[in-house]
This record gives sequence, C-alpha cells and structure tokens, in this order.
Amino acid sequence: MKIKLNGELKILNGSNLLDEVITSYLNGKEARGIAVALNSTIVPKQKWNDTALNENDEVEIVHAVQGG
Amino acid sequence: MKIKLNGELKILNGSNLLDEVITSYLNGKEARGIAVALNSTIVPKQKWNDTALNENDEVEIVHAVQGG
Amino acid sequence: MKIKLNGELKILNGSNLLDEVITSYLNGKEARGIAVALNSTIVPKQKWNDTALNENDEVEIVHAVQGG
Amino acid sequence: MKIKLNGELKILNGSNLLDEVITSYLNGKEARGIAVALNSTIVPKQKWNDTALNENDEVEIVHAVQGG
Amino acid sequence: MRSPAALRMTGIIKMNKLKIADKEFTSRLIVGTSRYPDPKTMLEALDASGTEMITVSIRRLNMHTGNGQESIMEMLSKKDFSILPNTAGCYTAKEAVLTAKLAREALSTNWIKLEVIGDDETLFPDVSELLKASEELLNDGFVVLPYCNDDPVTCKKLADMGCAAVMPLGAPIGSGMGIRNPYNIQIIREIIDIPVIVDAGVGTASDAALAMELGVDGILMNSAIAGAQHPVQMALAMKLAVEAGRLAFESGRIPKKLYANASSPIEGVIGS
Amino acid sequence: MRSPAALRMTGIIKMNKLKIADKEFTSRLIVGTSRYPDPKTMLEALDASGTEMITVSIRRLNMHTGNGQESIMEMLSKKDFSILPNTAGCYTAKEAVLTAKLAREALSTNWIKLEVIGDDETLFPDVSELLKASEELLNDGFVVLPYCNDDPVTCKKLADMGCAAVMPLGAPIGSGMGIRNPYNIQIIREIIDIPVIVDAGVGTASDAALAMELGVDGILMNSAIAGAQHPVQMALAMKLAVEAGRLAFESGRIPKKLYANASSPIEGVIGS
Amino acid sequence: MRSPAALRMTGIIKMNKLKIADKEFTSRLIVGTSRYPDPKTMLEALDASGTEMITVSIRRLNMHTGNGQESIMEMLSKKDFSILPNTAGCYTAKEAVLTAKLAREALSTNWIKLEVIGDDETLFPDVSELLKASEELLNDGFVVLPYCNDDPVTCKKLADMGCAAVMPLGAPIGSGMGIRNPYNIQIIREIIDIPVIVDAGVGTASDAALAMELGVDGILMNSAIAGAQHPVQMALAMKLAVEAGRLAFESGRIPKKLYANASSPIEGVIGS
Amino acid sequence: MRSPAALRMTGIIKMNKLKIADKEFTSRLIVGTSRYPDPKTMLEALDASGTEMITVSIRRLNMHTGNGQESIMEMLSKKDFSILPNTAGCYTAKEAVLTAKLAREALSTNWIKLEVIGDDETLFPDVSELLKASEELLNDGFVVLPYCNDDPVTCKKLADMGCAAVMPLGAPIGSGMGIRNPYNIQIIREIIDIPVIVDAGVGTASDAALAMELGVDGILMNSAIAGAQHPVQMALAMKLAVEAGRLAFESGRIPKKLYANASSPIEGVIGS
Repeated sequence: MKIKLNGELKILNGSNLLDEVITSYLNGKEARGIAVALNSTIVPKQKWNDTALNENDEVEIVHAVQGG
Repeated sequence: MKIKLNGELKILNGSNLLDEVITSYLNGKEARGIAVALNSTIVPKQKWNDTALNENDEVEIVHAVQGG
Repeated sequence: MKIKLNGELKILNGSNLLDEVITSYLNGKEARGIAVALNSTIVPKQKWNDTALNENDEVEIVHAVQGG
Repeated sequence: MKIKLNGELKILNGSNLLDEVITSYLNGKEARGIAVALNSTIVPKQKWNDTALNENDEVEIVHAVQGG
Repeated sequence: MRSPAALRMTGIIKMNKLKIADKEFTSRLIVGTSRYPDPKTMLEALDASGTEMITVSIRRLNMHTGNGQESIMEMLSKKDFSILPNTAGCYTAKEAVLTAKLAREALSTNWIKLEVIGDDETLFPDVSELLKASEELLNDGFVVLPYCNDDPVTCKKLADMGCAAVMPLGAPIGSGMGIRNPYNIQIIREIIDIPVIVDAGVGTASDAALAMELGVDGILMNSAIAGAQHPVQMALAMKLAVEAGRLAFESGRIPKKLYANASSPIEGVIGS
Repeated sequence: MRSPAALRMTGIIKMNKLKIADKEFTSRLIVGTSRYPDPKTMLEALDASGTEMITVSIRRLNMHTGNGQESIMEMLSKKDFSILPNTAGCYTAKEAVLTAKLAREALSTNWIKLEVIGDDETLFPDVSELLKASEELLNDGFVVLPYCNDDPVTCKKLADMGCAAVMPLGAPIGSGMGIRNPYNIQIIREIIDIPVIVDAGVGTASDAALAMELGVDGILMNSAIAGAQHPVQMALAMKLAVEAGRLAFESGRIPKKLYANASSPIEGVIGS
Repeated sequence: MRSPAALRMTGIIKMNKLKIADKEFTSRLIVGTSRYPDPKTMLEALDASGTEMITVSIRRLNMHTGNGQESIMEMLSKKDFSILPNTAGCYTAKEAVLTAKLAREALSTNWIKLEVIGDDETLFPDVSELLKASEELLNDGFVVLPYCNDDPVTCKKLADMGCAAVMPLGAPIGSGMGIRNPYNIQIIREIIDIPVIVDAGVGTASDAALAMELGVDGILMNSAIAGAQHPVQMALAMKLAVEAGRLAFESGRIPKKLYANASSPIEGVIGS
Repeated sequence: MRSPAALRMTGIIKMNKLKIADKEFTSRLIVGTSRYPDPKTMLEALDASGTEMITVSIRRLNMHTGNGQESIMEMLSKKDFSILPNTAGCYTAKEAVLTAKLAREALSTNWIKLEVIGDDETLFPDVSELLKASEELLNDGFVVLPYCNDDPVTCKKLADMGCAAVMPLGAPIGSGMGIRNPYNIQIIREIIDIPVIVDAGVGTASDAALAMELGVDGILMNSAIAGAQHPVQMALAMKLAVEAGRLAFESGRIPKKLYANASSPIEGVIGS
C-alpha cells in the first residue's frame, strides 16, 4: 500500500495502523511534542491506535522548530 | 400606491410609469446626466417608458456632483 | 563709601575689608560653596582678609544653584 | 630676476614690467576677464604699465572658470 | 531662453505620457472637484492644474438648490475633461457596484474610481469588500481604478484581477500628511506592472514631487488644492510639482552621500 | 487652457520676485557652472533651469588647454546671466578676501559668494574666518552672499553686519542629502530679515520644493543638476520644483491632521 | 542608589503589566527563536531579553539531524517560557488553520500567532485569507494573535472578531527598517481596545523604544536580535529599550517646540 | 534568569566605560538639576537616572529664600555626584570665563560645561565667543566641555584646542525635538577623537537611544526629565534608553533592507 508521509512516497509492507507507521518513522525517538494529521485532519495521539491508513493517504508528522 | 423615491416616501396618485414619475420629479428640468435604479437595478433611459412601478418599489434618481 | 554688591548699590559705613563685607552679607550663613569676584577678578577665600575695597568697587558673591 | 608666476618659478630675462610679463604669459590671448595680484595685492589693468617687478615677487594671473 | 514647452518640443526634454487602459494623458495629475470655495474657483483651479481627468461623485438628484449637490456636469459644460466618477461614501461592495453602474448610466463612461470605505474616521478602504467589488465590476466591463491601502499584496491582487491602475493612499484622505510610507509605495511600484496613482494624503507641492520621484505614474488629489488658502495658485503649484517630480525621476538623480563632494574645481586655487 | 505664464499675466497667480541688494530676479534658482559633462550640456541646463544668476570660480589662468580650467566667460559669450563669483577653495579669510578682489577685477562685479571652508571632508564653513572675511569685504563695498552653516546665530550676525543674503547649507556640498535640518532653516527664515538662500545639499526636485515651502527666498545648486544622468532635464525639474515650492508656500497649505477628512460630499449617498 | 527593580518595588515607579487573553506578562517583549548562530546563543539571548513568551514554528519532523529543523522544545527543556506557535510559511487560510491545529496538538496550547502570507518578497499578509483563518480559529477556541498590516480597518475587524491582540507590522519581516508608518500604528492604538503588538520591522533599540512610545502594548521581534553581530547583547539592548519606551510613554513627555526654553535659571547671572 | 547586571558581571555582556579627561564613568548620562517640581523629585530623579555627573549653574548668592536660587550643594549634601558647573546665561567669552573661574573657586573643580549663548530665542552658541573662551580656559588649566553647534568644523577646532569633550546640541535647549540632524552628529563622531556628548534636544527615550546608536559617548539632558509629567519615571526611562542605545551600537545591528527576509525556516512547511 502506498501512502505519502511528510510529502514523500512510502510503501507500507506491514501494518497499516497509523500508530505503527508513526513509531516506525520515529525510529526509537520518543513521541513527545509531535502532532499528526491524516488527510488534513488532526489525529489526536489517543486515536493513533484506532486509525487504519488507506491507499494514497497523506500523513503529516510535525513538531515545533525554531521560528520567528 | 406608495413608493420610496430617493429615500423619501411618495404616494403615486396618477400614473405608475417610471418615466412619468421621473418627469414629475424633475419638474421641468432636462433628464440629462441622470441615472435611475429601481430596487437596486439600473433602468436604462430607453426602458423608463416600459417600466411600471409596484407598491413599495424603491427608486433612486442620481446625477454627478462635485466629488474627490 | 559706595560699592556694588551683587549688582546692588551698598553703602559701607563700617569696615571696607572684603571679608567683613562678605560676612555681613551672609548674615550668619556659613561661607561654604561660595566664590567671590572683585571687579571681575576672583578673590580666593584666603585673600578675603587682606583685601580692602575701594569706592565703586564691584563685588560678586556667587554659589551653585540648580542648573541644566 | 626670479619671480613666482601662478605658483611657478620664472626667470625674467627681459623686461620686469608687469604688463610685459602678463603679455608674454598670455601668449597672444586677449587680456579680457583676467585679474592680477602682485604679492597679494590687486593691480588694476591700468597700472600694469607702471608696475615694475622685483626679485621674488609673486604674481597671480586669474580668470573665471566653471564653479559651483 | 526657451520655455519648458519649447524644450520639450525640441526633443531635448521628453516626459513620458501616462497611459491608463486605452487613454493617454499628458498630465499626470487627476484632480477632485469637491470642497472648493465656489464653482468659479474650482474651474480656475482645474485649469491651473493642467489636469485632463477629474473625479466626480454620484449623489441623489435633489431638487432643492443651493445644497452643494448641484450637477457638476452643468458647471463643466464647456470644459473637456475626462470624467472619473467615484464611489465615495460606499461601505460595501454591493453599494459600490450599484453606484458604479449608476455612474456609467449617468455619465456614459465605464471608468470608475472604486472606493469602498471601511471606517469613517480614517476613510481607509475595506480590503475584502474592495476586492469583491473590483471583481464584479471587472466582470461587468468596467475600467476599475481602485483606491486602496499602500499594501503590496492587495495591490498585486487588484493588478492580477485586471484593474487598470492601483491607487494606494499616501495618507488618510484630507489629512495632508504626505507620503507616510514611501517604502511601501516604492515596493508597490516595483512589483506591479500597471499604473500606480497615489490617491489621498498629499498636502503640499513637495509631497507631490516626492511621490513622483518614487516612480509612481500619477497623483490624484483634491483637498490639498481645494482647501488651500489660494486654490488656483496651489493648483498651479501642484501641476509644476508633479512635472518636477516626474522629470527628476526620469533624470537619474545624484546618489546620496554622508560627506561632501566639491562642486568647484580643486586645482588652480591661488596661493596653492 | 491658459499656460502658467498666462495665468500669472492675468494676475490670477502672482509669485513675488526675489530682491537681493539692488537686483530683482524672477527666477529663485541660482545655478553653479561646474562639473557638467561638457560646456554644451551646461549651457542647455542653464537655459532649462530658467536661472538668472550663475556662479563661477576664480582660478589661475592656465595656458594648457583641456584641463577644465578654461574661461567660463568665453563659454557664456552670448548669454546674459548675472555672474556671482565664489571663493571656493579658500580656507582663510585672507585667501577669500583676495579671491573676492580678484573676482571683482576680472568680472567687474562687486557681488561675491563668500565661501571660507573649514574642512575638506565636509566642506563646512569656518565660522570665525567667514565672519572676518564678511566684515572686510563689506567694508570694501562688496555685496556679500555668505555660504554658512544652518546656524541661526551666525546667520543673524551676518545679516546684522550688512550681508545681502545668507546662504545656509541644507546638507554637505554635493551630498544630495536634501534639507537635513528643516527646523534650523525655518528658524533662520523667521529671525532674519534679508533673503535666505539654501546653498548646497539639494539632491532632487522634492528637496528644492520642500526648501522653498519653508519660506526661503531661493536655492543655489550645482551638483544636483550637473551630476544627474540627464542634466538638462533635471535643470528643468529644478526650475519647476522651485516654482512649485514657492507657489505652495504662498498658497497657504491645508493643515496636517492625523485622521481623515472626506473630500466627497457625505450627503445624498444612495441607500442612505 | 536604588536599582530600577528597587525603585519599582518601592512603588515610586510602576510599569503596567501586559495582559493578553488570560495571561499576564511583566515583559512586553515577545521573541522569536529562529536564525541564531547556535542554540546556546539563542538561549542566552532569550534570557538576556527578559522575554516571557517565545515563538516557534511547526514543521515536518525530519529524522535527518543537523538540518536546522531540530525540536526546539528539547533545546528549551529546562526553560519556562510561554510558547506561541506561529503559522509562518502558510499562504492560505486552509494551511494556516491546519498548522494551528497541529500546533495545538503538538504543544498543548490554543494560542497561535496567525500568519497568512500574501507574497514571498514582502512577506506581507494576505488580508482576506487572514480574516478567514482568524474567524475559523476563533470559532474553534483558539487565542488568536494575527500578524497583520498596519491597516486600522483590518485591525478593527480582527479586534471585533475576538482576536486576543492585533500584531501590525512596523516594516517587512527581517528588513530592520523600524516603524515605517508611526501614524498608522498610532491610529490603530487609538481605535482598538485590545493589545497592539508591533510585529516585524524593528532593527535596533531606538526602533523598539519609539514603537513603545506610540503606546503599543508590546513588540515581537526575531531578526533584530538573532541577526545582530552580538545577539545576546542586542537582546539586552532590546529589553532595556522596550522598558525605556514604555516608561517614557507612561511618564508624559515634554511637548515639542521649535524654539528653545532655558533649563538653567535666567535670574542671578553675574554682571546682569 | 540572570539580571542585566548579572549578565554584565559574567562577562557575557560588556559595555565600555565612558572616559572624559581623567575620570571614568559607568553611566553615560549627565543630568541637569534645574526645573524639577521640587528638590525631593530632583533627588529621586537623579537617583533613578543612574547618573554619576550632574550640572549646576553659578548664580549670585541671594539671601532671600524661596526664589529658586537656593544652594544646590546643600540639597545634594549626602549624594556623591561629580559636579559639572555650567556657564549658562553667559553671552560673551569674558562673562563665561569669569563664571568658570567663580565655579572653580566655589566648587573646587576645574571642570566646566562651557556655554556661551548667542541668542536668547534659540539659545544656540556664539561660535566665535565659544572658541575664545575655550582657549582661555584651557590655558588656565580647565577641563572644558563646550556646548556647541552640530558643526563638524567647530567641533574639530574645539577638539584640536584640547577640550575634554565636545557637546553638540541635538536640538534647541528644552525643545524636546530630538536629534534633528543625525548626519551631522554622525560626521562629528567620525572625525573627532575625543568624547562626543549630545547636549540638549532630547525629548523622550527613543531620542536618547537613537543618539547613542550614532556612536556618541554620552548624553546630557535636563528638561526631558525635569519637565516630564513623572520626572522620576522618565529618569529611569532615560537611563535604560541610554544603555539600550549604547548596547545596540556595540552589538552591530542588522542591515536595513527594503524587502523582507523570512525569520522562520522556509523548509518543512506542511503540504509543500
């Protein structure tokens, strides 16, 4: 299944659960201070577990950086 | 029949033709350089003759004045 | 003997010693922080005693006041 | 005889009359619109003829140029 | 000596013409017709200003005379100015659009100075309503000259939409404060391809010259002339100032420097 | 439409003349003759500027040609300007007085633009030497127009001494910075009874207009015209700007306000 | 001598606090966290500035390190600033609203500095999109602080809508041009009842002091500090300047006059 | 967070000290003692200003009390300021020299703020008399700080003569007009090697900050503090403003640009 993750194409071979996709992306980093949008809708952290991704979904994983 | 002419109430006792209402309002003054709107729609001069007014119609008769 | 003291005419009936003229002018006030000029020349405090005034001498007794 | 003419040393072999020194300097150019100073004093044109130069005299021959 | 006009004719001095939509103007000054002491002074001031286009307002025809709402067109009868009606007094796109259409009908011109006011203390435009009205009027075939903020983004939108010019304000209408933010005007001039007319704010001749030196294409003014103690004389001052500013802009001014640069020659000083 | 000249002739618009000593000038612009690309451009620029008085410098007659020190009087042969020689390049009263006397002899004029420079980076005047030279030249019958600081006290002294005008600087010579301190110029204009000519600093047309609007009587400039990319055109711009500024000054401008004041009538708006 | 802090404590000098929505701030300076030479300098500068609220941006989490997109929250770990996320980089209401919601989720704050940019050369706001985004976010419970033009009409709309403050620009972001139009800022301050924060444009300390003297409630800056040669020192300069400007505003300055007014006493001069 | 004082102590922020003749000052603000509502307010304001040197005038000792000519030294009894007597009210070199000598005798200091006034409407200096008095006093061993025009040539002469500082005016005394000609002040700062103190003209905090950002070494003020509605608070504002301006000057500000420069990162925006 193909999704777009932070603007880049990603093939999901394993689970299509949002939670697992995020965990895999974070690669061991703690999931603090981040937010996630699925197809331009926020998915709160407590829903990551319930959210299955579909073909062509667009996922954004963001956090706060230095800004003015 | 009651209409509003340039913001003021007017009772039409005679004709309800727009043309005649205008002529009466102009009181002998030539109808040059003026424009007329009926209920916020422009009525070109050539249509004044064909246009009958209805109860509560709002007529605006305007011209150009000094402006900045 | 007439002198001018701070711009005002003064008749000296008694001593014409500068020191005494100053003391009299100060009227009990301590002679600290003041300076004296006789005919546009400074007279240092230690010379007041030695300085006799002459007819029409001009004496200035000044001190520091608020200034910008 | 040595003089200074417009800041430059000049040896006078012939006449020491100011008039002739000027004429020689002008080299055929008409003496209009010029002024002459000898040792920082103006010498009017009518006096050029009467004025003899002395050793080390300083002569300035000036005219008007473009200026702001 | 040759007169300025003569100099221009000989081709020594060329001042570009102003082109808005399909009209060409020699004068870069657009003048309002309001608030003069009397019609005679107005006509003389318009003459003195050298303007070729004047603004008028659209108001209800009021049969009572002497109320300051007489027909301007009658006053102008023998004059040959281009007429630019405005939508002054309109606070919504709807009012402004209707007023523009009435103007077109009354004056047989599809040109409109589009004003949509947002606030009666500042008379600053309402940006959203202005954009809406511009769009509608452009779709309806109008030549739209919008009075707008000195905001590059709004001006860019108006230009992209198809307006014939943008008319950013120099300062509040009638304030006489001059060009309060020359930087914004300069930015607008640089990023927009259509004519930029400074509308409102000019108080005196140097304001007009300065605006023109920023490269704008023209100036629209009213109060600065009509409200001066001597309107006709001020009109002439403005005419000259606009020309002066434009010529200076086209002449390529000397650069600014902190220190001096002698104008007279340094060599040949006596005693040196 | 009547031309500006026509308007003035009809008496509708009157611009006062400038009187310095016993001469009267219609033009309020005095122009320097230095640093133009070439003599032809200079002559055309002088014409375009409308000036009636031009400045020249006094320099050693140098028989080598092509050195920029040619006789200006030959260039001007057929022109009829009043000539105002300057003492540019002088750093002491003594040099300046001698230069003034040479100028009088060479040019048959007792008018002198008195410059006594204090520093070659700023070309600001040396006040003490200037006062000394002024006094000497006045005693010797000169009509003295001193180039001075924008210092009210120095200007007052020069006026009281008998100078024909004071010529405070707007900014350093050739800097093009405009009128850096309009307040001082305004104070000088208010407390002095003789003509005030702003000398030096003007960079572009709006600077000239602004100076005139402060009420000064005239402007002397050189670099702003000669150094522009198009000197002749800039000369015309300056002519117009000086006239515009003077007319505006005499016209009584509208007051400045923070808020707006509608120029179009408020009554009779449709839908109201 | 008593320190400033001591003076304030004794009640001799009181500086009002800044209240935005339900938060109260002693510091009137909001500081951006971007473009410092390194995180250590940033932290020291934030300390030196005395700020209590800092801005951050929301960006895609990028697992490649050393790209300037590291988590700011980790850098700040031990610090206790209020965090004001921004929507920098958004060009539409839609993007800005989504970014605001992501910020709320990531940072557990409903405060948002709302930026909707209209043009990437000027970084001026897009007024229409800004109004739209403000409305949506207000409806969704956000505390909205919009970055906007110095346009009184837009500011009034934003205030009427329920924004917690308006943040008009002083000059383009990062331009360091100062308060280009103090008149508009003054008008905005007078006609709006909510806090006015000048956002963008400040270049140096006097700009900040001048803005505060116009009566605005605070200043948001980033480049002026981060881009200075010595950011920590400049941060302190800005802290002091904001305090100085605010105190001066509250102190009631002397009026401006063209002429002098002796400060020393006139009587009792010797020889008089 | 560390306080400003703490930051300076740690060596992170260093502000250079001001050295005039042989004295070193931490504060760059010299404050006048005249025209406060009452002596108590004066003392509190002096404290709040952080000044280390205050000016006083020399006047005839008048035995009538309550005339504003009381001894300032008694008011100050427990304070430890350096005292800088002035020659305010003197119109000639002779008066000023005598006043300076009286001051030296009365106050046991050879420091003098030399004022020789040329005109009582502007209180501008008389340049010739000022130079004369400076020379005499320097020969007599005084440490001379002359109040002078913002004239680079006069300042250079005063510096070359041996004055300990030059004190050009920013605007007329008591006018509150700020630094009317920052260009001249900047030129003076660049061409003179001794301390430059701006004396007179400052009206509010931003004026003081701006002056310091030009690189001057200090500011002398009186009316701006004493005449404010809240003098003590304004004194603190001025203290902070002078520090802010100096720190900003030493910090190396960002350059000014016409266009924007994003402060937030451009990469990583969502949806991009």
